[in-house]
Amino acid sequence: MARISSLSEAITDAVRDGDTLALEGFTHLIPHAAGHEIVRQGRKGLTLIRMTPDLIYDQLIGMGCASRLVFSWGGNPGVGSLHRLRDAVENGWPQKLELEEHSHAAMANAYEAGAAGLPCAIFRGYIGGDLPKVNAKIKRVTCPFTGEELAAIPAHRPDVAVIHAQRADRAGNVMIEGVLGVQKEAVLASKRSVVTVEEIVDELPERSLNAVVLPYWTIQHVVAVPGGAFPSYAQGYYARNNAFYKKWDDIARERDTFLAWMKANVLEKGPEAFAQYTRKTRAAAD
Amino acid sequence: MARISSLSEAITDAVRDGDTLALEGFTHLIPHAAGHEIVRQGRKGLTLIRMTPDLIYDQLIGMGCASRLVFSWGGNPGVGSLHRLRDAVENGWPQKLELEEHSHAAMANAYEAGAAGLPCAIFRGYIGGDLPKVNAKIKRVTCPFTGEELAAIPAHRPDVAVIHAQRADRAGNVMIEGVLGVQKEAVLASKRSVVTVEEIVDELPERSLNAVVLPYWTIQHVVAVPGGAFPSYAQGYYARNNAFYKKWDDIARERDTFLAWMKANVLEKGPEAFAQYTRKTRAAAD
Amino acid sequence: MADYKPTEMMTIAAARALRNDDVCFVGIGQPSAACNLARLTHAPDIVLIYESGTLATKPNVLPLSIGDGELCETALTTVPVPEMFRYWLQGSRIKVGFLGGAQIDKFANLNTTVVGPYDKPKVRLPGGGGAPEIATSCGEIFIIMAQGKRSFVDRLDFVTSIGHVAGGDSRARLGVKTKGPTKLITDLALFEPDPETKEMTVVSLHPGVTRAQVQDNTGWPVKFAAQVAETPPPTARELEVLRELHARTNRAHSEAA
Amino acid sequence: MADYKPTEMMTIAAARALRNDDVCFVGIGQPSAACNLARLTHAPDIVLIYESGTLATKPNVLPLSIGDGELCETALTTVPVPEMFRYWLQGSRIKVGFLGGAQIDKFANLNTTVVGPYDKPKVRLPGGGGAPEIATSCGEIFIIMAQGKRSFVDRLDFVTSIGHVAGGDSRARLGVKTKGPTKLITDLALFEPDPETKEMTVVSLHPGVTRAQVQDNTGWPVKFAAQVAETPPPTARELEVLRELHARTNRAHSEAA
Repeated sequence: MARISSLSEAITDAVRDGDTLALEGFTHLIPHAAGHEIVRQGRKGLTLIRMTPDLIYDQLIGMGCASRLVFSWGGNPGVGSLHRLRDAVENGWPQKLELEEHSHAAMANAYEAGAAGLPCAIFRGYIGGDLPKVNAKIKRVTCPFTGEELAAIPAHRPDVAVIHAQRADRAGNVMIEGVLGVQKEAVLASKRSVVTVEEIVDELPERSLNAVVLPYWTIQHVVAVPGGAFPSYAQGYYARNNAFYKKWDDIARERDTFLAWMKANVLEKGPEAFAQYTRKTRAAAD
Repeated sequence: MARISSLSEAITDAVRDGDTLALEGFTHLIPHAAGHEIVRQGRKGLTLIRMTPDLIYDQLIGMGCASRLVFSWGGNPGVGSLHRLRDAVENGWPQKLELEEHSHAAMANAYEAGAAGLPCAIFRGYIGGDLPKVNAKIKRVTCPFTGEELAAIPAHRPDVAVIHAQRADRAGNVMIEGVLGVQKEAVLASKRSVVTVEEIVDELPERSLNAVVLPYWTIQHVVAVPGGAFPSYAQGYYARNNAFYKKWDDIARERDTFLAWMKANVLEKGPEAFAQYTRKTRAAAD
Repeated sequence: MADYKPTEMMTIAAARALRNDDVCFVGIGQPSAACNLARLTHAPDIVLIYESGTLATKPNVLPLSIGDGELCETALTTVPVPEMFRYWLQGSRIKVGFLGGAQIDKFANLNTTVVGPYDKPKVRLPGGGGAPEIATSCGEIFIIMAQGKRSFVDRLDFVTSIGHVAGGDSRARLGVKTKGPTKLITDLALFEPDPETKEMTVVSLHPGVTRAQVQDNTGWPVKFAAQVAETPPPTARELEVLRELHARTNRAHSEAA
Repeated sequence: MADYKPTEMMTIAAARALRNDDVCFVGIGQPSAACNLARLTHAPDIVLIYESGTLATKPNVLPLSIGDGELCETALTTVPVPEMFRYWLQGSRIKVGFLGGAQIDKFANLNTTVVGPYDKPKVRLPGGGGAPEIATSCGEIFIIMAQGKRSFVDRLDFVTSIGHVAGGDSRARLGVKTKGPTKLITDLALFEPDPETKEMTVVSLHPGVTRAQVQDNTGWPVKFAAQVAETPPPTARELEVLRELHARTNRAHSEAA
């Protein structure tokens, strides 16, 4: 049952040291403000799951919150490497990071299976490459009708999913539009969830009979954090700040510039710092 | 690649004697006009797949088009039996009808797996009941991670899917709204497809960034048949004619009243007879 | 006390069993009437889900079919049917599922498939639909059925969906973790499973109904609980809301064919 | 002849390989530039799909990421990512997939995972992303990569996604029914697989490029086709459209941080 919470309350209640955590968002709607709160609260030993770990995971890894990463593509899209991720993997700074590496298809299927309450997913994949040699969780299942060998992977069942969305109503029903990623699946697959939103409204807009909605009884915490996806974006509110993504390459390249940025922009700030980034821009907003 | 066709051309081209055919529609958007055309063209030996065979399958079975039915619930919803289906199963009239019987979960998963290009679907189901004793296509697969035994069924891969939708644009992109059923999956799982629509428009309405759309390159034939779902309904155009569903119970109960109705309303009519049923009624229409 | 029919008592007793925070998978007919009656009386926040994909729907009239437009128009949203069965039902997001059938046995196993042998049926029934997985995936199951010796039988012709299987721990031994049928609401009585044997046992008789009447309409020797209560009769309010609902529904469904 | 850069020739050669009725799975960077150049020139009806779920998108500027809002706003519709990988990619609805990588071998197998040993990497690369299944599920694969001895290697450090495996029928023997890499477009030349051995073979040299230059930038002894063509140089129109596209893109991506 959804509760309207403050970000600090929500993270305190939902995210615990050692948890398996999915902060999802496929370019769009990445929960940056929630990630910053996790850093501020100093969580340790997290297993981070995500198809496309990007800046917010670079930050969590660089601040020493994570000991394990389950992922399929870890880079700064269109820019290059995630320097903090690389530093952890290549040099063990600030601590060692164990990797569990998949393909996108595997990750998407693992979330889907988790949402569907299944123990595993099957799909046609991982044929011929080396990933199955370095990831023991990739197995094979034989189709009992055709004899075809399919890839099998365990379903994702995170302890907590954290996502950002455009809106919730006061009951806590959350509506998502645009690039949907695997957020709905991540929430349905998880034991607990925190959803930050651009705004909480009296009534969700009547956009479509088939709108993507997470009902209140599938969510634990709903938090209004306007601008909370920056530098990612919220369709209908603000665009992706591609310039910041490019700038991150410089900030994160060295440990000291990274730490200075985190101190000034995360440790010494609160979620209200994100409000400056939001402004309704387009039709999707209504 | 979608072609804008007449109904007669579309059925002639897409549906052949002996085909495995899915006319889908979950209460909503049932392709009655297309079914009538199949009767008029006198197709024989069809295997009919459908979760909820209702009036249109009662008609195809009663007219001797079908030799096999793959289904999960065969009745007149809220009214009672399908008398032509029962007559075929219980008395072999007008011919024997072989049954392959599933649960809804199995059928929905089989379409989903077909759309996903998989040879089979796995799900948690068919536990303890008698259906696996009478359907050899229900098997078991063991999860390689947990050891749980899951149900496995072959994917549906029909020769042809026939569905009805609200609108297409002139390129043949089809948009569906409301109760979606398994229509998108049925089309994607099939080798060929015919989509009848209420109207063909210059541009699909901009309702949602995540509207349910079947792109033109996934469809063979698009046919404008206003009213073509009657007595089923088209959200935004006309409501379900529940009174006709009740009336069907009387029409179909006896062979002669059934045959008389089919002669007067199907064999001696064309798709244009459906136009009287359409009228935009609600906001969903634009 | 108001005058009422046994089926009205049945619907009202079923409605009362529902709680305001329940999430229900609703079937057409009696379950739909009971769930909407609950929603219109003591459980305004109850979440109703129909297998056509309509989540948290609030129909003004009862649907004739599982996918009437009314359900979609009043829903929070409508999802595709494969998603309904995967994320919502199999995903264990439904607390209460409703079932009925043509035949039931004392362990609340149900037959909605055939009367007579499967290959040579005396009566071919519609089939299982969602029942086989509703029976095992919902947190618990409520069954609504009018009693009679042809439907309350000693031995099912076909097991479409399981209840407590052969009783005792036989359901759990199949690996099923959900509770199964916790209530069987009939036009005569309310049954609940015996905690040990899991046999469906009368815990409450509807007003004016005798034990003999229940036994006469049941094809096995009926077990009665140590304490058998009397079901409180329908209140005026319950009857009024239910009858208005049916009247609205009948008007809506007989509009010009 | 207009003055142009080798990477422009590479993008333009890739764009030319696309047909008006193709359905393409587009990656960020060079593939995105090539696909949109094709769409803006000779292939206006080409269907572009990005793995973020955007179907038939027509971006006005190139996306920096795979899920920029621009892609969604100009798409026919946007589907969830699990659907993208299940119904669209695995469902064999994509004709042409684009790949690139940090390393390629002569059978067009690709490495985007690590340089050095997996457990003790010299350089940890971003990883496979969609590549392992794009490589096997798309009808055919086009690879775009600038040549160099560090990237065109005799032996991959890690096989992230397969091309023609060990050549010959080794790909088909894995049960893969799709064609695999049919074109490798570099800044120097165009390679296609030898019909028998499946080794990537130079079929066309870009204007002014010599065989020696290709060999100097390749870590294995390069095979040249019996007939090696010269790639037609970029037309004025191709260059103009490509440069306008990049200029629009750069303006859009440098808006205030």
